[in-house]
Amino acid sequence: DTVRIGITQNNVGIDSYQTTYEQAFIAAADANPDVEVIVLDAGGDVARQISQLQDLIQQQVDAIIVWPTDGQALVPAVRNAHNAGIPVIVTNSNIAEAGMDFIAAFSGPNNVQQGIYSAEMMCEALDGEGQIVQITGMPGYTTAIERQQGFDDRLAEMCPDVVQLDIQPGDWNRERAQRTMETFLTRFDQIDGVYSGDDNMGVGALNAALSAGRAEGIAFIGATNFAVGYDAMARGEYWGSVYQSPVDDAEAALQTALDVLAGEDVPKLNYFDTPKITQENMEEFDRPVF
Amino acid sequence: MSNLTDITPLRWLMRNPIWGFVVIVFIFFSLMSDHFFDYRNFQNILVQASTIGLIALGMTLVMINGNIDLSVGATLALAAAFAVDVQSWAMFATWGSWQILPAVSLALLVGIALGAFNGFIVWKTGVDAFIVTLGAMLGIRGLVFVYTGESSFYAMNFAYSDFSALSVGPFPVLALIFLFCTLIVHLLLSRSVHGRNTYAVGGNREAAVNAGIRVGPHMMINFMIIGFLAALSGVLLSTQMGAATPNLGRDYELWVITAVVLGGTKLTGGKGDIVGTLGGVLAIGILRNGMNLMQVPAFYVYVILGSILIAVLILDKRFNRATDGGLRL
Amino acid sequence: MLLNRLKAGGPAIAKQGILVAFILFMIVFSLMSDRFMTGDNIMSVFRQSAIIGVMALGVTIVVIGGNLDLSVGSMLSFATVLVVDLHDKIGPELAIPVMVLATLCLGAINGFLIGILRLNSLIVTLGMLSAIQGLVLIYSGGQNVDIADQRGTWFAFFGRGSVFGIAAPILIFALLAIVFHVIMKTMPFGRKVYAVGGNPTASVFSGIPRSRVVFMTYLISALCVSVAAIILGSRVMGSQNNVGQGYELQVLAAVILGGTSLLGGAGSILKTVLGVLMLAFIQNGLILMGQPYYTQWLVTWAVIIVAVWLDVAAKRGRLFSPIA
Amino acid sequence: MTELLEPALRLQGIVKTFPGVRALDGVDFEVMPGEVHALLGENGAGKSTLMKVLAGMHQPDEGQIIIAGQSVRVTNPIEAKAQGVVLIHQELSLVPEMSAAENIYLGELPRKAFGRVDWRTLYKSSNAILERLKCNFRGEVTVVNLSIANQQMVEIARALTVDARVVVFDEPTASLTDAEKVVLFDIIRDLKARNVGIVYISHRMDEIFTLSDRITVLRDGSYRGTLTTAETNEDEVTRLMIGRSLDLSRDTAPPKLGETVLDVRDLSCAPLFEDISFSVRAGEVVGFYGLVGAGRTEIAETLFGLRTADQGEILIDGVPVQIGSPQDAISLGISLVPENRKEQGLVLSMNCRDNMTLPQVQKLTSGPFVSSGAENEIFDKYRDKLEIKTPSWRQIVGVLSGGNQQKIVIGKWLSMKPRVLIVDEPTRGIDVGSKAEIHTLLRELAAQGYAVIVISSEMPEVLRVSDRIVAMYSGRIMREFTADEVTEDSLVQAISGIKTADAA
Ligand SMILES: Nc1ncnc2c1ncn2[C@@H]1O[C@H](COP(=O)(O)OP(=O)(O)OP(=O)(O)O)[C@@H](O)[C@H]1O
Ligand SMILES: Nc1ncnc2c1ncn2[C@@H]1O[C@H](COP(=O)(O)OP(=O)(O)OP(=O)(O)O)[C@@H](O)[C@H]1O
Ligand SMILES: [Mg+2]
Ligand SMILES: [Mg+2]
Repeated sequence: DTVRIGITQNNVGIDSYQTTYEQAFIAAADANPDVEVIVLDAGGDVARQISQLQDLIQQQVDAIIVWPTDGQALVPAVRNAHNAGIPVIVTNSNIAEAGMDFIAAFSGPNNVQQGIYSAEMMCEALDGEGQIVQITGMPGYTTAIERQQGFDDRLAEMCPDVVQLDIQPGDWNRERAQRTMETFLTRFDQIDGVYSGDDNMGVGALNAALSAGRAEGIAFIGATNFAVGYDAMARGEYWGSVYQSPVDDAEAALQTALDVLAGEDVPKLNYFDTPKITQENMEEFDRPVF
Repeated sequence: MSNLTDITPLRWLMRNPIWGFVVIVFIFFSLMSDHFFDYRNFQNILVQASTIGLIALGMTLVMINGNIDLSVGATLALAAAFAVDVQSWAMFATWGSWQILPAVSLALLVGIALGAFNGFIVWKTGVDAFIVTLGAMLGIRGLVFVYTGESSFYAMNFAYSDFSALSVGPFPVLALIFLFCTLIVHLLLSRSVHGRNTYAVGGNREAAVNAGIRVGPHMMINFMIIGFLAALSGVLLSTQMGAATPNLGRDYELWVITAVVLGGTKLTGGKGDIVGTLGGVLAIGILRNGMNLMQVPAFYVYVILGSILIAVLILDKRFNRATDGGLRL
Repeated sequence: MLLNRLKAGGPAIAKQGILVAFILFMIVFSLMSDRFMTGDNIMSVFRQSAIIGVMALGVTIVVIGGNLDLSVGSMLSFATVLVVDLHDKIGPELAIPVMVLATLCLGAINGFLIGILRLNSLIVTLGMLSAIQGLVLIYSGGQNVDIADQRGTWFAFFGRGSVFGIAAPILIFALLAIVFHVIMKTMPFGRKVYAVGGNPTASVFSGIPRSRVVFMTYLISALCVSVAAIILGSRVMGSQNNVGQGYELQVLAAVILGGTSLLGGAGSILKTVLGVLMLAFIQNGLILMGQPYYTQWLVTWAVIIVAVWLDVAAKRGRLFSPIA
Repeated sequence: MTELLEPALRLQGIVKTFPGVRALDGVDFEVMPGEVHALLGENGAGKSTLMKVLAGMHQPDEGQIIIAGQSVRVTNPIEAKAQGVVLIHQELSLVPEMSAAENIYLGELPRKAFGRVDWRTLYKSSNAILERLKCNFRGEVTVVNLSIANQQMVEIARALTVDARVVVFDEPTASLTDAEKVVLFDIIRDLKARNVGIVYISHRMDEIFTLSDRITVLRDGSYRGTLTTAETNEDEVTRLMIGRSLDLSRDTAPPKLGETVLDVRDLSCAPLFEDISFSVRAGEVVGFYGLVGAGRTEIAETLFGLRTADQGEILIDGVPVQIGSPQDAISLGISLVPENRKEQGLVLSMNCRDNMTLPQVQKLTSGPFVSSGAENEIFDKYRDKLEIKTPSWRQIVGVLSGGNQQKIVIGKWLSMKPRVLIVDEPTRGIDVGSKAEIHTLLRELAAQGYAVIVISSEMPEVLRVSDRIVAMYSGRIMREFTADEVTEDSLVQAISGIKTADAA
């Protein structure tokens, strides 16, 4: 018999990753005749996501997959679902420590780890010395915070001689990132590296540097490899990024949910691999579809 | 207010087309979704609507005054942050669950203070409220980020988030608080001197000044009320989350204004009531909930909400023809 | 001293509260950062402000006509996604006119609902904000769009090119600002917009086609958005579905900072340019000083209130509002 | 009348300046208890300002207010009311969406515990007042639903809410019908009998002379003197006010009539007006007389393309025309000076010149640009012709005095060189001097070959300017008179709906 799974996503349409994720998720569900899915989107608003969780609980679905808009704020709502006997699978970015008892499993990339990877690539690119700037995602959102955290901590530890000149948000927006980078370029005569919270912003920063004729000496490192980032890497303008496939992400989430429902012994944390991608090893990867 | 006697239900509905709309979407979703017509779902709708609803009560006052407040979303976020954070201050460590009390009180005070500040600026500078609160919307959000240091706060004490799950009989506490506030603000607006002066100030500010109403302090009080209600809404929202996030309440001002205008309050002031606002809040709540239950794809939700907003405006225009006496203007 | 002058009615400059605020503010920033007053930086800020600026020109005209336009943000997303997406499909020479036409259609819907049906502009454009955002997402399927060949297209000129060393976005912004300034101050259409915004009833009694004038203001606003979209698309060589999100409020803030009255009938294109520059310089200046983004928001809060207050105070000839 | 009593109120050396304007320049004024003291002056002389100082709405720069022998400071209207000073405003000062009762007690609604409104007391006392004013509506009705005249009565009712020492009426009769005027005058006499001091501001000399005991004249913000009504006459007052005598005679030269320009046949727009037929010839002034609400304005609006008629024909120069919009009307050579100058006539935030050239701005171009030269030429011409007092064409219209604003509107439509000029209540709220100028102007225009329609609720005005008078009652034409045959009695009969044998 069929199982009904409800999913509430963070903010579909804000970037291609989330959209591709949704499409892959629906495709995977359609491919499985025993699964019926209810697909909801919180539009980036925690309160709306909580309402959606309430609505799903009220419809008595068999399992809930949630892509948290905020790992902290969802704990009580997840607890409600848990208390109602509905297993909750968290996808993509994890819920806060306090909520771990109430979820069946987490499936997704490790954003802190991604930050660490990026820091390592930065150290490598700069040979452990230089001045960099960082452009983060939308302030206050978990993914942005975790990546920054991983990056900052690892950078300080691994190559203390790399100086971070400033950190400003790019709001996951390429044009905004481009503007921020332009100001950085005016402000600092010497910039050796740029870390951006995703490739979309990274390419914005690259655009700014290209227009200023200063792209040559700068190592651009991003996260969530986008097609534009991949292409820039192929042209030799972009140093490296973290490869993360929304299709893997979505399929892993659905599979985890099915495993949980099948009563299998699923580990709490299921990270799927998000390897470093650089100019050297990029042939090993397909060009991202987004 | 006046001539209550000669109002037939039909005429009442013509003047409040939003309630007709509420009935229509209610019937529509009842037919279209198996899960809609269910008393637990009604509880959900009320709880979900209460967040926007509480602020909308205050916005009704402010808009009847001829002002507007765009900073409510940010105020909500700051109040939520205080409500959650203050609980964990060391000085209340020994208070047990009583630590919630100073936290919530402080959060509400912060809301009132921000409202007072907005009101004071509007009063003293004479700058349009739209502008003052547009600035405040940015600035208060900045304060939120300064205060939270970008990250979320969460309540150690589960008693706090359990509060939101309480119910009295079949009614969830959150819904009761909302309905209680609705009643109070309704009485305030329709029965009290302050409420009647609210109409006077919005309907003809000069006349209100001439009649000796102290327009400045009066407006400031209404800004304090909306500050209080936004903060209350933030506190209640944070009990649902057991946490406070810095981006809480983004875009809420637009939804609140939408609900209030759908409820028949005029942006130019002087006209509107709480009954209409309640209708507007429920209309949005039911639409949101029903579309979730029917799984309308996210992209279409935007189009549907936008179109309905405009459609209701057209209906309202049809029923309540502007009073230009048939002149072709 | 300034206050005394304000009270006395003062010299012409004191009446220009916004200009005074702008100058004060530039002086403070120059003192705080030595990079601020450099040619490169100023050019860079001008260039950055072109997108918001071009949109603000259109919105200024709408606001002078007595209405609001909050739909410009999602309209910008729409136009940018469309032009970038079509660029690779049908080539820039066709993509641009198709996009402009489509955007003008959206403007015409606004104009019809507000100008002809006389619906409230705040709510209509709020509804359009949401509806257009949905349209963009449906059109693009939620995917980012990019221009494949970023180097070989002449489309790159609008965002990245320059003429005699002046960046194309600046030229476009300046040109449009001058054109619209001339239209508003010296041409019959401009006079009509001021009249309709100042007193719609009296305008009708003077034989001015009020509905048509309002309709036109929304077409102009849409036209400005499509120009902004060309600059944006060309500058970024790609687009997200939500690029314009939140721009409506920045644009409105710029218009307000320029001293245009939300009541309609008063305002000036050139002062809107001042407002746009002021917001851009705040962002730029604070980043130059190494301040975090939230400081920007706090400063913007203060600047908006103080600047508009000065402007209002200068007009009424006293600092505090006379209401009790 | 002037017994040796303490004045109810005395103003001494009041100075009030606004930015750029010295509105009051050391004005003295006093009212005795039980006296009706008229305050006169041209438009912009400072009458309203003086009264606003008295009522606490403006703070004087210099001078003092003495009430019952005590020098007092009134900083807001409530304080003034507490001192027994009540001001009935010139511009209606009502909140449209509230009930009449709430408007009457605005700012001091009766209270119960917890700040609740005491509705019962409110309605009881306001209905008592409305009854005393012989109003045929009750306190419960919403003010928007009342006619302008009844709204004025609500405004007046405010005077009766307290035991006043002094009541100021600032042009209370500007929009009252004759029936209500009678009631108002009774109320004033009643107040007077109760020893209340009354200040009465009006531009209508007949009212001043029937009501007042003394007359104080202001000119350009300064005090000109006080006269005892019984010992003076209109001419003396006028000279004090405007510095010269008025020639109130009508030029009796028979008009040189031309062809019929406008011909209206069986025009109807139910329920506003029905079966309206009349014609106007070049060189002729036709007056429309009737009570407020008789439907004259609506006819004018229909002719100007602002309303759609149900049936009937409009002919210009004998050719039937369709008038679907003001643009149509303008291109057919019809001009309308509307009834309400602030709402319909002027864009208050625009300057004088731009207001005047607004209807023709599309045509006054050189190339694509508005030609400043052509505009200034028009403005200068009509400023001189109409003697508009303004420092420059750049002055914002909103700060001009009422009379000058009205002249801008008239100039605007004259400059269109219309064939048919319709003026609706052209002298409402305008001082005697300007009024006479406007009357002369209308006669001159007719002499130049314009077809002129004058709509007015003032009989002397209609009698003075018209060659023919159309009397209307309740949306219908009752009778037409020629200037020779008309008498006041027959006119009053016609507009009251009393048909006579020889009705038109
Ligand atoms: N608030 C104000 N600001 C600036 N000027 C003002 C203000 N109020 C009045 N004035 C000016 O003061 C002068 C006196 O105006 P006031 O209204 O007292 O005239 P008035 O005698 O009542 O005329 P009217 O017969 O037309 O009512 C006018 O020149 C007017 O323009
Ligand atoms: N019943 C009413 N309710 C509200 N306003 C009214 C009413 N009757 C008349 N008025 C207002 O009074 C004014 C004059 O009325 P109307 O135009 O119908 O008659 P009229 O014969 O042109 O009168 P007049 O020209 O003397 O003012 C108009 O401005 C109209 O808005
Ligand atoms: Mg006056
Ligand atoms: Mg009339």
